[in-house]
Amino acid sequence: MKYAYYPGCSLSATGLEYNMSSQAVAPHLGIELQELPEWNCCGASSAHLQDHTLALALPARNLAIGEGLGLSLAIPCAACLSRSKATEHAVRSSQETQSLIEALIDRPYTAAYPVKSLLEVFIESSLDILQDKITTPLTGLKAAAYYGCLQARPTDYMDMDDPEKPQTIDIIIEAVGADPVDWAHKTECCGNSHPTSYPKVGGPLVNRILQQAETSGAECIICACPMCFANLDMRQKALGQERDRPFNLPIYYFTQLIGIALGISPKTLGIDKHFVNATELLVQKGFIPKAESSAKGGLA
Amino acid sequence: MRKIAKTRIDDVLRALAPRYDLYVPVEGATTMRTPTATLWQEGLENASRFRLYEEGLPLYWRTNTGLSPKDLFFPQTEKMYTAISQGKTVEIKEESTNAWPIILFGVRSCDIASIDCMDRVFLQKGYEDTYYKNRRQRTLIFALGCSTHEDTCFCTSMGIDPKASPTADVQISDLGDAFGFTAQSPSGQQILASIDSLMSDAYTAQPVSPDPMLINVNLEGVTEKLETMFDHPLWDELSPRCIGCGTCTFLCPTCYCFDINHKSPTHAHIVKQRSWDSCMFVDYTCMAGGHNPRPSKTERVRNRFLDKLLYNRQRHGRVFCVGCGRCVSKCPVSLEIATVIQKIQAAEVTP
Amino acid sequence: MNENIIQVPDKSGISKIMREIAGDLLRQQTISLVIGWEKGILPNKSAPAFITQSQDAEKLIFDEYCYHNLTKYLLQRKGSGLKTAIFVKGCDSRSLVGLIQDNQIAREDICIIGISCPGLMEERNIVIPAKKCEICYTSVPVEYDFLIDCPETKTANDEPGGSYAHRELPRVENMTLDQRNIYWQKMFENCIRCYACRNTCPVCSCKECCFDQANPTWLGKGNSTSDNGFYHLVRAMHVAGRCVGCGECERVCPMNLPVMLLNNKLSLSIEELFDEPPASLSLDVTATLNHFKPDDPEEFM
Amino acid sequence: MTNQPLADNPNTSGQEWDPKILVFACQYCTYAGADLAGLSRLQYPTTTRVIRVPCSGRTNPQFVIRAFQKGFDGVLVAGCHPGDCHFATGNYFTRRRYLLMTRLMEFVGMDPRRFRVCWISGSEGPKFQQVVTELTDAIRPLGPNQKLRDIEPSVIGGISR
Amino acid sequence: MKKVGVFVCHCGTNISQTVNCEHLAEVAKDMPGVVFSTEYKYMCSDPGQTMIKKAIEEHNLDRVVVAACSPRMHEATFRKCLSGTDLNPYLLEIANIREQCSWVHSDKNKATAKAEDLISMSVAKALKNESLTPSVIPIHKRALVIGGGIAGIQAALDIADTGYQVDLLEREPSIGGKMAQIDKTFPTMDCSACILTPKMVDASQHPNITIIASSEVEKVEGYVGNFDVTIRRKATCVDPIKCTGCGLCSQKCPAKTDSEFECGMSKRPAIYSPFPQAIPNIPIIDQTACRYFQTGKCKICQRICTADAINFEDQDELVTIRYGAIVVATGYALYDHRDKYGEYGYGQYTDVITGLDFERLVNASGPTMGKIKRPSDGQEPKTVVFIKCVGSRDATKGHEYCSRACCMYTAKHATMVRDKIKDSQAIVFYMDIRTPGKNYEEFYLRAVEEYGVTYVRGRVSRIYMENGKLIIQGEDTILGTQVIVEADMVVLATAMEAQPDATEFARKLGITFDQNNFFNEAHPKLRPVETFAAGIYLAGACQGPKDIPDTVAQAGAAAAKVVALLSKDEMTTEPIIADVNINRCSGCGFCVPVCPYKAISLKTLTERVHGSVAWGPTGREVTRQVAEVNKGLCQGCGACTVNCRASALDLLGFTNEQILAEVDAL
Repeated sequence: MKYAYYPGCSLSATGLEYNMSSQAVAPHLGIELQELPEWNCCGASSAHLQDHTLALALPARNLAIGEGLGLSLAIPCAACLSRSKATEHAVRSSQETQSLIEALIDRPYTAAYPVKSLLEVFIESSLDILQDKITTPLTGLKAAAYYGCLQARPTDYMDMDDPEKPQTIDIIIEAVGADPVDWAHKTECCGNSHPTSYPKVGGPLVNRILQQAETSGAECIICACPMCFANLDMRQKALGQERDRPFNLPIYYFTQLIGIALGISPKTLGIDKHFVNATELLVQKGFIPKAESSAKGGLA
Repeated sequence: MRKIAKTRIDDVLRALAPRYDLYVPVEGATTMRTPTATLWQEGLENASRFRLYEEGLPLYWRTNTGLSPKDLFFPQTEKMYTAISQGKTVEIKEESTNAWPIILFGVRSCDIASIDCMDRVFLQKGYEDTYYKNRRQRTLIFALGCSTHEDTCFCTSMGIDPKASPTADVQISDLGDAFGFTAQSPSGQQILASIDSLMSDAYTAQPVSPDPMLINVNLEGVTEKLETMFDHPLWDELSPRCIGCGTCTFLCPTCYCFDINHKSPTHAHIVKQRSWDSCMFVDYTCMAGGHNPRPSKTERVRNRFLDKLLYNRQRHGRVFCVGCGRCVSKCPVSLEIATVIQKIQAAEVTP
Repeated sequence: MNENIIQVPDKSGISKIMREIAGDLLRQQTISLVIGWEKGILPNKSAPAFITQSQDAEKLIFDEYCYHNLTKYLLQRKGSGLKTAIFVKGCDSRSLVGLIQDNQIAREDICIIGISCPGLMEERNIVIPAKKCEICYTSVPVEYDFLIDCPETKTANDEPGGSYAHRELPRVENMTLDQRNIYWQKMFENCIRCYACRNTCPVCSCKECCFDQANPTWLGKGNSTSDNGFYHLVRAMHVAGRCVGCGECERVCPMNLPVMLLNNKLSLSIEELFDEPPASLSLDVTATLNHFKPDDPEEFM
Repeated sequence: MTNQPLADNPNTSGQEWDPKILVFACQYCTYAGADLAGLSRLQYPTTTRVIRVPCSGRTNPQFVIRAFQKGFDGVLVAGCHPGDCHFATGNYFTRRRYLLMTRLMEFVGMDPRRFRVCWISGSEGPKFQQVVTELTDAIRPLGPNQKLRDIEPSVIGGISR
Repeated sequence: MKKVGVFVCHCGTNISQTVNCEHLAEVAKDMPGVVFSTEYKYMCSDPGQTMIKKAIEEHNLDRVVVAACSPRMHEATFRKCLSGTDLNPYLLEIANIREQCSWVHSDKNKATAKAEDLISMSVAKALKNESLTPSVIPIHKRALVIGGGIAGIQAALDIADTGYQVDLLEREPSIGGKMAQIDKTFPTMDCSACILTPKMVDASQHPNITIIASSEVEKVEGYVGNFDVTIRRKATCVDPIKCTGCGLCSQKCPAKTDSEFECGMSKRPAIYSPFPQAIPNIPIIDQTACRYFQTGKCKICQRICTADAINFEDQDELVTIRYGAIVVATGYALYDHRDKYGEYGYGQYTDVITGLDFERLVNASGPTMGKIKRPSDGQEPKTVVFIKCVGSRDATKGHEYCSRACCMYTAKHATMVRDKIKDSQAIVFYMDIRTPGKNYEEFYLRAVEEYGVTYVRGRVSRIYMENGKLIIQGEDTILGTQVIVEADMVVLATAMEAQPDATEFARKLGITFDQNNFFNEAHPKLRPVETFAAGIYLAGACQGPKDIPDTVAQAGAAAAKVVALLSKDEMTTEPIIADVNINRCSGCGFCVPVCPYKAISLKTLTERVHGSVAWGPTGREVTRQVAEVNKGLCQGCGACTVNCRASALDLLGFTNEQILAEVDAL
């Protein structure tokens, strides 16, 4: 299956590992990701606070370009996904909105090709192939699937998963041979930008999630959003100091997890770029050889 | 014979119109033309018919009109009298009569024959219908000979000459690019004389003859054969196909049945009127008590054809079909008189 | 492969198969009548045929003049318990469904022989497609026991709203109110109330039509523009949500009036207002005026 | 007086012309609403006539056309609000039928201002007054209705003089 | 010739001040069919009515038109007046010249002209009026109460006490319903069983009540006074006549399954009575749990039954019984939060229970003998959180409506927690507190003030487990903060909703239901216990959520309606009903779906028709269907007449002819 790949702003910066791993894994599973030409900002987090029409028009341009190529957009970032799905929904439900948006972006957009999250793309088109391609089953790895707030909400248009008890990442964890842990904070808020801008509010939010994951016996957290990833990965040291007991929960993108199971080198997957050492656990579990791990042990 | 170019026929009509009520064959489409817009689209035109002449009406000369001129003497709905009640008294108001002369211009041989049929019914059977008579007796007929025919025409089978109608006041002949006029009665002569200046001599011009007709039926012996066919299974065989509409009877130039009914514009005010009725309608013979002597289509279909081909011959001295072909053309299910005559001829009769 | 679907190479092969099927059915004696078409008095005339003897099946034909929707003839057999076989084109088959839905005929009493229709021609002008074909919604019958499948089947107009593609509809809708009034006044004036449109209409299945009744007198016998208007408007309301768009009403009109236009207008309104599909496309739908939704459009507050 | 032509030409009749309005009123709501208008002494045009029917579901569209044939200048079909029908569902069928009927009438050139359907409950005396007054005011400039009208039988065909 | 008399009323000056009544009486004389007319000051008074009667006699009148006030006012009066003469009361017409003329117009000339028109309309209609006779239908003096909960029991007792026979139908093995499961009742806190069981015993011992348990309604035919109800008695495998109710079979039965009565919190045998005080106290065999039915071996119960009451060959039985009236008291079901509320764990936490579960937990005869123990480990919960409006007032996940009883029972539960568990904490999350009932607010205040229940205004957004505790995460909208509570048990006040089979059941009975599938009353204010189907009444929560006092009150009201109906030997029906002309009817059946009362059905006729067709013998016999109107069910709305294209259906009293006459008269 071929998709127009919309990386958005994060995937070349904080979410670099997400980009690397997605690009590395996709060809193995028969997924062709063609980067959307001339893509623009999706407007997430700021546009819809300023101007509702602008918030629809920004993603619409990207969607329209995809439609021109005859492709569905595959979107890794949950925020980009949310804005794009919102636009798709608005255009589908009102002729008037459609005309308005088309006029603004000066090109036709009919919402003919459904927007997909990268997660959805993997679940839909590669789960069967994956079984045959696994070289390193991640047996014995206890992983907590973390979805964050946007992956399955609002239900009006994010109709891919159960908003209270989502399953898609758990399915992938199972598919690569690891054990998903049952825990309660799969969809709790990670604090978005607050851990950075207002740590007093954001800190406890991240803390809660990490605590819960730890309590539930997870050895790592698997996520599908660069924002969630950044919050969970970057804050562990500070939060550990606060509670006088360090956290040590490596965070992986689901694509990285798949990559390891497919035997792709951790470097290619960007595993060496995490704050919390993400290599150690994999070595410990015997999923990757020690030699390779000695290259670099994480930024933290 | 005197003639005038077809392109100048309006000159003749213009000359006659002030002195007579002049009825001419008009394309159906005109009825939908309004001062502000043409509302009727081509291809959707209703049937052509005779209308009072006005300048600019699109005249229709090619073949016979879709509706026969019978409604001019015998309108589909005709006011007879009005009764007005005031308090406990009732006043009757008769319809006024009129003596203004009428010209029926361009009638085909078959329809002229049908007028003869109607005359026999309304004027010659010992009773004169005043409403019919009032219109008929002031009418002069200008016959128009046919130079072409519809696929459905079969007047020749009925013994009618499409080119000549000796009973008409004036015979118009189609001379190709001109119409030729021949007076056949003193009144005709008088009228032609009054417009003679418009015309030139036709010398030896010959009327155009129509091609042989596509439908040919043999009328010979039909009446006599039908006398023995009242209980013939043919009627059971034919009638299922009939859908019981009034198309054949309303289009037929010789059908003359009517129903007398009334209308109350207000409850103190009743208008008696008569309107065409059709023997194909279920309620045609239905009596006040509810009994219907022709309860099924078999009886109704049988009656129609016996009436056309047998009863009217016995009663009025001629078969009441003139071969105009209107029923052949318009019967929704092709249960028309030409087919039926063929079937009668082919039917086996046990003596 | 359904053995009841018989492929023919082209439309000229249809008649032969018709004769075979009809002959077989009559020979088996479960069917006592086959209703089809036969050749009429002129080359461009065909006519309904009623075949009761297997040897007469040879009369049956199918050509581009077989306009007649034969389904209404089945009412003559209503309640007799006799079994009838009937030939239907795509358009006719919908009215058959309508008659079954209206409890007028029983499905088990009829054997439907469908013909996937290659299209009809105008009788008066034999090179123009028949007007009823313009509003065709399905050239393949929606219900049948046998199907004579002709490869030349015209593509039916199966766009939404396609069954109302009467070419006059947009033109009349775009007229001003007064122009529309004149248009219809003229139509009502020209109507001779021969009732051909009603009598041929397959959904006008009443035992006794209200226009024929003396008590109450909905409509007098006399012909007037006003009464003719009453007739056409009321008939449109009576077939609203039931009209199957077979086009027979307009075909049979001796005055060439656009009789079908009123029905098309209402069918289109029904689709717009109630989001209901065209009538009688399948046996399990309810006629528009036989049910309602509490959230139907509200315009009368 | 009754038997005079229903509508004189507004241009010739000197005084202001009021259109004749016929109301088909369901007896449980609109008729009661009209009675309430009476109890409250709410004035409305004298040219309004009400025919009582048990339910708006009883109002056959054929009555409406007949009213226009007989010379009424406007017709109002009125009943309970949907959901409030004394007979549970009658007015839902009315609504469906008249949604079509109003479109049909407009399609044949009847001015929509002459034909209204409206829900008027038993407690809406003022609404009854308002609706018939509005209807009258809307029709007044249109003049007497000629469409579909059949006061004198018209003769079709025939010698016209 | 028909002879119409016109009587113009002045109504004091109500009419005559704007309408010239003398003039009307004069011009009316010239109206077609009128032979007599007069005017009088008060037509409805005795002298006025005498005047009408006298005129009828003297002038041989056969139609009467009274021009007066609205027919809604005095139609009945004048009809009665006509019944006192030789004339049929339906030969009367009223011209409304007061409410719709004199009171709404001020121009005397115009108002008089209008009144003249109104009279001429009425005269025109009256000329078409026919005599109508009410039909009489017999009343079968037996009532059926469907549903043996408190509503059904109360209705049955009230009807039976007046002397009529009542059958009380219950689909479970015992009557008692939901109330039998409840521990205490608010606001008095008296024991539910203590007040319910005596009523159950009364019902079982009442000479006029027959309890038909383990049975359901299969089919309902007929109409008011004459319902033929087919009842399916389900196979119980225990002969109720032979069984002594000793209970030995239940003790010895080796098969165990979850007890429905105890909300699955304890086990019951396969042969069982749902609870000790069950009535009838006859056990039944649950075939899905019975070892014999599942494996073909066992029959222990049969071997030990000394009364020989066990019959494994028992089959469902259908019986048809005629009733004059039916009370529907089928109750409610509880909203199942488990497949909707993911934030409350989708039912995966065993210590998140419902209010009804709590009733059993706290009940002395319940699974814990009245000790509040949490289901997961049997520990006594110290902190109990209550969440209200679970499935109520929640358009996204549940129902839009308020379930009415939850505020009160939650207050009751919280009180009980505080009362029964030392050092306990009861925390209630609520949206609003609704206590509209006698002593209800006081009860709630007591929970707060005396028992120290903590009320937090806000919704709970998530429940999860941490270290063996339930963590309740929510908000306090009054303080505007997030709240996180560690609790041992959570009780959800789940919504009351319509029974899952309510719509199917309603269709069986021909009654209607609302958007939430609760049965519709005929009028929300004025006919709260009637349905649109005459002779069928509603009691209890099947009509909408209610508490016990309201349910019992409605049951009494329904019983009163039934008794009023049964007290008559026959009832007359309004003659203004639909009438079929079968000669016109084509049997299309379009009238059937538009009738709100299911009063029209199709019947088959066989007749000979004249006429030969090519393929059938002359004078053949055909069968055809025609519509038939049930005079008992038809209420005279006339919707069918409009859907009848052929005018085969007409509405007597408002016929097509009559209405056209009115239109034409103007």
